[in-house]
Amino acid sequence: MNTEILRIQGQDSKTEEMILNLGPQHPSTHGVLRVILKMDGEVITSAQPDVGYLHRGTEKLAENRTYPQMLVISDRWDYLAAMSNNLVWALAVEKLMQIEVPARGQILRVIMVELNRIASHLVFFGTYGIDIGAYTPFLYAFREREKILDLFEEVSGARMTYNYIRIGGVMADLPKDWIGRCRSFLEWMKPRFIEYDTLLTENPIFQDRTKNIGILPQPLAISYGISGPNLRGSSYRFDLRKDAPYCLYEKFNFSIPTGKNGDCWDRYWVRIEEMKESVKIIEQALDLLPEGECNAKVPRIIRPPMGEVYAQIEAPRGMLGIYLVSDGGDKPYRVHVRPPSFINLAVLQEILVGMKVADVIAILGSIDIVLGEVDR
Amino acid sequence: MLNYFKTIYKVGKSLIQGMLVTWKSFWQPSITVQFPDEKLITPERFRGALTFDKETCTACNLCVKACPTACISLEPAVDPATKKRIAKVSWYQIDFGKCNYCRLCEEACPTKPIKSVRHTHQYEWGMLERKEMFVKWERMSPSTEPSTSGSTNMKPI
Amino acid sequence: MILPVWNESQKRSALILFGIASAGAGISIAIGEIGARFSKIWQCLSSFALKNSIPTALLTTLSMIIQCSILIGFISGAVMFMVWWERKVSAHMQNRLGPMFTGGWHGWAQTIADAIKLLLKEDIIPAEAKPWVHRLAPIVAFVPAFLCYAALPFGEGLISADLDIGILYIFAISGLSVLGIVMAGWGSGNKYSLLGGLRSAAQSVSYEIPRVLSVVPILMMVGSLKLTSIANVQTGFWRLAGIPLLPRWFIFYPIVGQIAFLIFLISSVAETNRTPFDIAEAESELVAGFHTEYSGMKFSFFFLAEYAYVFLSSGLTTVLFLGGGSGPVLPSWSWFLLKSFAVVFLFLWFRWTFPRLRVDRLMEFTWKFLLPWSFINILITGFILLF
Amino acid sequence: MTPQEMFSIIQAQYKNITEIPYPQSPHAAPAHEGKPYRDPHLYLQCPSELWLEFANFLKNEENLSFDYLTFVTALDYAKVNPQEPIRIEVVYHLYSFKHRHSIVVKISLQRENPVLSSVIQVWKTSDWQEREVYDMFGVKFEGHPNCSRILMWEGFPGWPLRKDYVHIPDRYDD
Repeated sequence: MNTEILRIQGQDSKTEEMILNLGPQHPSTHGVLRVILKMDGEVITSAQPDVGYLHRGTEKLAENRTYPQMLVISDRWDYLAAMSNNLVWALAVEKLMQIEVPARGQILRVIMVELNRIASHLVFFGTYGIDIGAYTPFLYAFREREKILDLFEEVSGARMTYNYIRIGGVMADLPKDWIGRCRSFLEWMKPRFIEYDTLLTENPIFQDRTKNIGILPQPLAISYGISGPNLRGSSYRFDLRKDAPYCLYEKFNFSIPTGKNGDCWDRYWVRIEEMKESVKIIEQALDLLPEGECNAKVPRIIRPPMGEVYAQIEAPRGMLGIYLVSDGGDKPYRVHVRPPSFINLAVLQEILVGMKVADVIAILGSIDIVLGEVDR
Repeated sequence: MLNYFKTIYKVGKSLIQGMLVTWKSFWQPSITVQFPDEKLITPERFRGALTFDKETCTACNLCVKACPTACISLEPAVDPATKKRIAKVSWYQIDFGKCNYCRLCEEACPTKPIKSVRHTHQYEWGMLERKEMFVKWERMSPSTEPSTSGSTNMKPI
Repeated sequence: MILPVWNESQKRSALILFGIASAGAGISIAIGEIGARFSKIWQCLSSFALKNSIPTALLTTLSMIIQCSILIGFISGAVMFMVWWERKVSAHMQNRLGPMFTGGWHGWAQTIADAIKLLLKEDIIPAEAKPWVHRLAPIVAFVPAFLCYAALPFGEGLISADLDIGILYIFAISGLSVLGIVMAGWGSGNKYSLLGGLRSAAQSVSYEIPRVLSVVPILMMVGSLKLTSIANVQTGFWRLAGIPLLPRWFIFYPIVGQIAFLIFLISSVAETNRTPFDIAEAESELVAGFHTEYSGMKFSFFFLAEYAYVFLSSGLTTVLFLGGGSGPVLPSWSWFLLKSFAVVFLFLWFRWTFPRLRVDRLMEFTWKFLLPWSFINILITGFILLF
Repeated sequence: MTPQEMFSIIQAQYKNITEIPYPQSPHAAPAHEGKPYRDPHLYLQCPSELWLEFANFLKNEENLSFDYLTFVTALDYAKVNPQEPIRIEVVYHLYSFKHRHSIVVKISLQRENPVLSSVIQVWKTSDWQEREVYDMFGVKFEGHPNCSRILMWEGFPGWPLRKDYVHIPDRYDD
């Protein structure tokens, strides 16, 4: 498709190039992102994303905060999946201090992270519908997400910045009949997937807008360090929950959906299937939840030994990692956050060339970035 | 030729199915909560605005250390007679412009049985200027109201 | 729909609304009856004028003014209702409530409040814009919408200009508003609206042809362009041994009716720039397309023009395919209103279910699918008319 | 592939790439702190002029085939604690999909104007990550198409993540 377009711009039809600023205030850049598009008519000749508008310097902040305080900052990276950020920070510190979290604490963490994955993919499903032009799926997605946020509000007290997963376990055990409400949510969620499929996935106009658009070939994906549903969309089976299990993930059986030819539709389809898998994981986790203490014994002032550690988990947007170097004090010496959205976004400048303006929005939406995580 | 009509049929059928989904939810009752009239009940662990109990606080500074954004500042009371520090607080100030509502201060507070700094269930709370965000509790002054340097700010939006 | 339990203010506003509804019905019945007997009133009036030598020219201008005011009053009333109705329908389709507070019961006065707000808003002309093109664009986009209503039959005798080239007139005048959109796009000087304007020009031009061609089979059957004659042909029922099987509407003609109806519906959705063809003001790509730089009164002109065209297209669909004004008990104009608001509901239903087509796929859809099928449709009618 | 086998393959090819030993707890560390911890990967110290060639070797070598660069970051050892000489250390964490093993390569540069050759030809993901390291630490990457600031705005003074960075507080109170 690309070669055919470039041939049109022959020497004779002298069309002067138009530079269009997509963002930073734009309804479909999912946050404060600016993409400088050079266009010939409707076709993009070069795209250059410009990030940094939401940079809050978390890595500098981390250097003068104690370990538990850093959890509160971690909520603000990928603000649609704060539980995953908390989990990766807690895992890094626990690995450094060699703390073993009891089984109940680990399974509670799995339940929370998977619920958060569903909530984050629901936001993707809703906003991707709007990017392509259908307004109704957004409202349905947020109707379901409200139920999840209510569950989170009961367990942690907040709706977006939970600060629930702590070093050594979780903030507090589940309230009384939380498990009953969680199960009723899962029952409510299952028929919704059929509704979503009829409304958007099998909709011919939607498929026409997303099939064979923004194809991300596998070698390009690997060389750009793409991870998460975008990588699985290009038919590469790699999921940290299966390949490097953490937090007792090896106890659950669930499948890893992978797309076929790496276009926008496959990335969208992978996320919808992942939501269905997450529902299965939560059900197994709720059955598997053992009794007993959910927190490990952790000293009041956390002072990990000297050393460095790299912990990574499968966040909804990809491989979220924390590279933590400690010099024995109560504040980390150096923290580097490996942000999946920041790295996935870099591929935009390659696959946008030759596409139309409407496709730019479809491709940007299908990569599903959150600017809090891109800029940190 | 045949699959030309088959695609038309398939496209038509899935379009109609999509429309039936919206038709079905057209008749379902709406789930909006009309805020000023109907209000949602906040769960028991809800982290709303912070309150402070002047009498029980022993000015131990644990909450000041625990806060990630250092928005709490306090000054221990001094017994006028013996000029020695006593286990009471003279004033206690929280800068709600920086507060993360993360409950670390409440967890760090050692006072039994009710913590002196804790979250309430109040979320209707607007402020007009930045100065109003500094909520200050004085123990010495006769008025027991938490006074800010300016108008009292506990009015709902 | 479960009605929420009503508190005091809602009961009172329900009463007010019921009063308004019945008054509205009363006035429209009066207009309906006067309309039906308009010719008789016209005779006695002109004879009265002759007697005491009032120049007839004065009389015709007077009746012209009355007709125009009724027409404009009706259209703005219908558009006001449709804006409110779209917000309520879209809300309930998305499990929410829509406007609830302005004016009491289910926020019926929301559009009036919006209109007043838009009037009070500051009218900004961007520095980059060419001022006169920017000012003229909404007028050029808005006026043809009202002109077309002159030839639309609202019921027996309820037509202000019974032109014998009715359909041709409507299609020709509605083609003009594209000029307004392109002027808006180019005039407001910003790249997004330029793209929006160009896109809508391409779209309207290419959807005009299948829209007109899909009406040709009906003209072949009726034999005249006059809208009232088309409506009259469709009165009555197909009787199978006495019992009225199907009303004689064009939509029920064997193959021809359905294909023509579908093509006309799809292309009129495209003509009015509504989803799934709203590439001109695609919120997610072009911010707001051609009316990005418009605010206040000028924006409401574009808004009214869009809804006027929606009602015009659904009115045309009723007249052409659903036998405008023919129905057993109720007076003709109420049948016409009922059917056209049903078609408007169809427009709204499309908008809140379907995503948006891409520009080139949209063009391809017209030229490679709608156009050939409208030709085939004309062919089939030709064969049917032969035997 | 255990770290030792990998190291032997690398050692055969490149002599002056040394393995970084497991960190020892400094003699003054209090007992309760526990033993220092490090991930069980292979940690290599590579001289800066050899890095580009070594990177190609890591990627194309048959039984290493590190085709996935997980992340690039840097550390600024400015504060003098006895064990760490003053330097800026650039850390490359690599992973191989084929063999499912990972490796960490550290390159130390002097703090005045650190320069390193860019590996954008080998792994394209380093494009933005190296720009971020430049933005935060001032490490100049030769061979990088536009080695400019990515998160901070162009005229930003100084390198924020260096230990000796003095922050001018931005005022928004009044």
